[in-house]
Amino acid sequence: MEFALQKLPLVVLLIPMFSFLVLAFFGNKLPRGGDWLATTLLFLNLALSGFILFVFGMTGRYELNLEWFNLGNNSFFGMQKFFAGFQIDALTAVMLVVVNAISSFVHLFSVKYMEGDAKYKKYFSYLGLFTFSMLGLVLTNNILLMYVFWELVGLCSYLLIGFWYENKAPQEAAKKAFIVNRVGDVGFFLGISVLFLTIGSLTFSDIFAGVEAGKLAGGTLTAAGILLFCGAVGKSAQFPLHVWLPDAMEGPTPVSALIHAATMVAAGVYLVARIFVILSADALTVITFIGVITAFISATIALTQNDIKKVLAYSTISQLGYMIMAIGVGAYSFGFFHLVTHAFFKACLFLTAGSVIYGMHHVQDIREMGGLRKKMPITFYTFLMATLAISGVPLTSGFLSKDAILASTLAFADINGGITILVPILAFGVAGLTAFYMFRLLIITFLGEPKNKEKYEHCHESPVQMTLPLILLAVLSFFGFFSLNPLSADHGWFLTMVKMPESLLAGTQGAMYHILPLEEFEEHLHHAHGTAMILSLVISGLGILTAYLFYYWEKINADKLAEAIKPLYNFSLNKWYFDELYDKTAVAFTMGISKLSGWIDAKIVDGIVNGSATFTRGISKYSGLFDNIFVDGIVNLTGGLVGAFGLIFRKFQTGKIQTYIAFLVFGIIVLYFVFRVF
Amino acid sequence: MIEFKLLGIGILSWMTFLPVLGMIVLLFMPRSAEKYIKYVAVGFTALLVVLAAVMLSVYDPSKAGVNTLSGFQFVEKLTWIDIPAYLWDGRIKIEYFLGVDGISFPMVLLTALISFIGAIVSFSIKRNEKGYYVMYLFLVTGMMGAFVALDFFLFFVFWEIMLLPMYFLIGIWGGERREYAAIKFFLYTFFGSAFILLVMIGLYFSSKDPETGLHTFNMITLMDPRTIPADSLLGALNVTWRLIAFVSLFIGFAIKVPAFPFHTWLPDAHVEAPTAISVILAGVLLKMGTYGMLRISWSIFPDGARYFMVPIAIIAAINVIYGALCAMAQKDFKKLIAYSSISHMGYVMLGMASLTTIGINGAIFQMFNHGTITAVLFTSVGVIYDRAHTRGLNDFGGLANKMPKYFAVLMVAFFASIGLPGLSAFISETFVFLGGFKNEFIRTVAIISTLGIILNAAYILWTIQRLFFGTLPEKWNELTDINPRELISTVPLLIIVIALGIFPSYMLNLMTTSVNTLVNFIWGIN
Amino acid sequence: MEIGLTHYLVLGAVLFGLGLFAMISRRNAILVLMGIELILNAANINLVAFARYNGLGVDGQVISIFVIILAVAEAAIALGIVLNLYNNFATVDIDEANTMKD
Amino acid sequence: MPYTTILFYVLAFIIVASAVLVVFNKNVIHSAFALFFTLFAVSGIYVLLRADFIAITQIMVYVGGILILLIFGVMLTTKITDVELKTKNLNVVPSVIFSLGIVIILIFVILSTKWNIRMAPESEETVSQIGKALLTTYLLPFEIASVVLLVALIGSAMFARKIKD
Repeated sequence: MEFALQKLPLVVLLIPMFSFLVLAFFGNKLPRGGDWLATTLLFLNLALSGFILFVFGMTGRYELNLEWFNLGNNSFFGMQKFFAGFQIDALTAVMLVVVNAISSFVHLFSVKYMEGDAKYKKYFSYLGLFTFSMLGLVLTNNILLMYVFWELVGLCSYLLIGFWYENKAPQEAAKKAFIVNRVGDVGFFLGISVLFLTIGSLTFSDIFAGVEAGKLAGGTLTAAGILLFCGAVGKSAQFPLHVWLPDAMEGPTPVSALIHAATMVAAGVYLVARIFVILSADALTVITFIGVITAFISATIALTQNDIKKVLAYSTISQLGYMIMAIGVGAYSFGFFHLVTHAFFKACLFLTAGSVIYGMHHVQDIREMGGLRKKMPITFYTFLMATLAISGVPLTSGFLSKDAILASTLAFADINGGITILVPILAFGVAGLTAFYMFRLLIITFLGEPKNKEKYEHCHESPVQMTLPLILLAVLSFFGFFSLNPLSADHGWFLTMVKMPESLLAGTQGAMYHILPLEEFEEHLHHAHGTAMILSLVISGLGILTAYLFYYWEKINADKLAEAIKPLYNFSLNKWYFDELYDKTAVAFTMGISKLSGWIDAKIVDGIVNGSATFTRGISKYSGLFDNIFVDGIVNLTGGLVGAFGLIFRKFQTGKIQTYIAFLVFGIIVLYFVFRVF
Repeated sequence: MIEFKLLGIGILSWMTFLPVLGMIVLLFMPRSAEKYIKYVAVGFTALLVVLAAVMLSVYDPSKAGVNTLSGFQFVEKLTWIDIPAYLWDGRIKIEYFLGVDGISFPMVLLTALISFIGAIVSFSIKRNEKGYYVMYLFLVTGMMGAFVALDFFLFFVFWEIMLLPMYFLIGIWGGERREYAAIKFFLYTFFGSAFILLVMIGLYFSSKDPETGLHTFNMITLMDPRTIPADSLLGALNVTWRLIAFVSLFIGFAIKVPAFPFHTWLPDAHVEAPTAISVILAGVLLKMGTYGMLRISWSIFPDGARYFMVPIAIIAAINVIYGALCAMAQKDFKKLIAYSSISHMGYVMLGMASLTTIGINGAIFQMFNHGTITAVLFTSVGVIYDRAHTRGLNDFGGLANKMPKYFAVLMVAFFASIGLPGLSAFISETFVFLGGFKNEFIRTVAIISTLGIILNAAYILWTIQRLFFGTLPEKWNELTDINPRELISTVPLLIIVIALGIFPSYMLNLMTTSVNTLVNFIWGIN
Repeated sequence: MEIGLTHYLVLGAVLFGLGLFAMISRRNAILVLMGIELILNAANINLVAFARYNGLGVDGQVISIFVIILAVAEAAIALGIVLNLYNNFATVDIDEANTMKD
Repeated sequence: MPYTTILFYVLAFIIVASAVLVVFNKNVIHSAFALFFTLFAVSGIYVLLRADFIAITQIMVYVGGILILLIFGVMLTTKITDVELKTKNLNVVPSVIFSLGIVIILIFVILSTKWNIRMAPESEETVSQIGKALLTTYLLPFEIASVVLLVALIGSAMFARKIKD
């Protein structure tokens, strides 16, 4: 048991790294580019992490801290050491399983999906690197190391989005993803710096202890919280940095499932959950509103998208916004719970989408699809299962987590009142929208008549390597895995394990809900629970019903409605014009100023240098003239004078040695007087 | 004070003058042996690496150095010039004084390493190899000497020695506008040297060695406030003169760094210089500026460093952001890397301006990392230029599939250069910023310069896209992948970059003691 | 009045002056040579006097020996020159030997 | 008045008088003879200064060597019968002024200087002392002097030889 928590996490961490290195350097020599190796290792890893979770359930938290490097004893910080280490707590143990599970499923799925690709081997090595980085991110006990892995998953994301870099769109999408993430990361980095400068250590436990001891409080704490949250905004694609995620769908679909739906984008949520206990009331308010705004905006955009992956992408953003919001309102464990359930059903959705795309020979536009249910039954049923889960239909895992979150928002509004009432309103609205657009997607894709006969004819069910992961993920979307009670997960193993921690700031700041003692919040939550459940059921039902009205029974003509509210429709279709806005402002500004500074450098700064050179040369020309005429004139004049004197003194040059001696003597006499007198 | 001798000569003298020995060997090589010239040159630089490794194994990281003679290692101290007193002046005594501490030792390692790499990269030189390598080895002597000299006069001699071969290397073996670039480089740096010389002489006449009563050039003695009587020209009472001297020194070194607005020689010199010389220029030469600041400006004029830290930080921030913006505007690959150097040297200056332990540690570490990373980048530019004879970024595309190994090498280097965690530059940049934030006077400047992180990523990614992504233009169908020689000159550096990214302590341990001492000295804490 | 150093020095000075005059004013080369001998003698007197009165031991005397040696050599050479002069110009008047002038 | 003083004044008088004769005599032969007295008297001065070896050398070298040489020179270049009397030199006035000037200056300096007088130890053995000095401290100049003499010997022979071509 000891070994399981002490060494196994390191093994789990390093197995994907091993897989990456082997594939990167020896992939060419292995049969099939080593995909079997990577996949097998990942399944082994899944088993190990399941074991860790099991052990953790029995033994509890474990932390290992090693000195990474130190800066000696100095006058500013005293003994300054940086640590590297990992910890196993509930969040980590669960995340390990989630990451490994989805990663191994995606590996399996990719074996067929990516078959025949020129960079097949590279693909699997990238997956290995990503899994390594993601596991590192969840395992570490240190916020600096977390930043390290944070950037590394960003790199993998960059590489995998741009996997088909021969085409323009993936290149641009990859670049955009990385740069937008960087913007968030700068904030994250600044946040880390604040922690470092005030607390002097970057280990989570030290940070928490420091905050508890009041080393960091008030406005600085809020600022630190918001800055750290900036990282999450970037990585979890929250408003206003959400623009990269839809574009990231240019990557291979299994990658979208792994990175851009289930794991990496959830890292932001994981981060917020990690630092939840030190977030101040104001920071949490910001987080809540960012989350809910994101959820709402992306849900509205998802309504009108026609690319199957884009719809899923916006729904991912929307769900991430949900999680963020959940943590913001103080429903820490529910937010995290939603992260896990969402990881499974969203991975399922993406993989089914991958299956559809595979079956349809790389068609992604849902207007080309339709009636696929008959051709691809397994894909359809797994998709249906996941759709039900995301829509929050009872008996699914999604219902459990979403319902709990909605209840929390109600409790939140109940405690705080005022403007915060918007939060539950928007949250419930988003729930309805989600149900609507997911069923719209389902109906248009799988039901009804095929729109593109030719494609339809060639369509086929995917092979077992692809359907097996789908089935597994669909099964994991059942409520039973998390709780035996289909209506509430409160007493399921998950929520028993992931308990909401008491904020370290309890009782110190303001009168916000989460600063209330935990019991009080839970009481409010309890009150809200029944209301929330009924409301959410009604609203999702309405959403589903409307979707059927529009697209299945076609009682209402969607196109006509779109025509009727054209501006709104376009607004949604064009994603609220965020890309255009950023292009016109930030990007254009940067490019402009870059061009300008390039010009300034070449023309002005260097111009001054060259100008001074030219000036010097000009001066030198004139000084040359001056020299020739004036200075040299003086010289010549001197020469002339000397010559004239010479003519006079020539007389003295008699050529007679005696004369010279006489002068010598005269000179001596003169010198005598000179020295004597002066 | 550790001494370490080989054959009766101190190891630092070996390090410094081994290239001169190599020069002599090369000069006497017969015409028939011309094809072995490059191997001899590589052999001598390889010996430098071996010696550096020996030094590394002997080096004691617990010794501080900086302003205490006993803390220096591998010290060699001989009388070099000793002119007896004349009517008009006292005795002139200049020492041949070498030694390393935690500030210079990383630079010595870097110089040895980059010289070796540069010699391998130089294989692509085809014209007048003998002359080239003779100059090259001479250049190495100048650089190494400047890093190990502890006597200001000796330092200045090496500093100037290095100019001459550089001038010829750019001016003879360079690109189309080589004369222009060479003259610009030479004059600009010379202009800077004049400032340094002024201060050097001023210091000399202000100083009075407390032990011997003579004027002195000994840097360590000069750091001792007792050496400069308070009423002398640069004494503690003449605050204005001291500040002027600091600014003057700063300008002299800033030209080498190069700091805005003295940076324009760099893109020209880089673009025109042959690949190996660019490697040396960016890898080692630029560090001489920042090293000089730490070793001389910061240590001899700590008051000036404290007084001017905000302006210096602002210049650093301009370097970071302006350099990155200019890089983004470039269409020439090499020029882009040159501007990125300007941007990265801005980090170094920012770290130094912070006057905090963590910042200066970061600055020195960044100097080392920038040396290794930029060496790879410039080598890579050379790789593509040798094959395609153009550096226009817009001429390329889709090289990733055509040159996969090259792609891999360059990707690591590029991501290292934008400070990706796990690679060495991340640690140094982080330290620089932490240092900047720690110093409350320059905090705002440091926060603004974090913009550089984003801009760096932007232009590097754009470069990757333009070079590697997309489809390969027809005309490049004949391009071959990076060859083993070029791999030898890049991969070891990348291994160092990765290794230091994961285990930075190997480098940090070498310098922390010295940096702590330096910072304490600057703030007057004992 | 006791004869002291100054007496000898004054004597030397007078002798020197006479020799100098001979050197400058006489036109006969041989007389110029004689003037030189006088000057050398004046110097020798000084040297020996200093040797006597300045406690320099025999150093002064030794040097005066060298002076004498050089005087001999000089006289020999100079006379050779004078003879040559006479052979070339048929005179020993050094005023005539002014070909350097133009 | 001790006899050395008298002797000194006598000798000084002889020296100055004969030197004046040397300088102002219009007959070169007379000058040469006058020089004989000068040199002899100088050797007397040396004796007064207790430099016996120098005194002897003076007589032997100067009187016996140089003077003879000079006289030979005179006789070789001048016809004794028609003695040249043309001393119509323009330099007389400046020469007198300069020479007098320098003599006056010298005397003034000599008299105004405070000489550090330390009498040399009375010693009879100047010859052996000089010998030792020549072969120890002054060995190198001594050897060089011999070379110089040799060179002078050869050189003067060379000069004196009539070049027949």
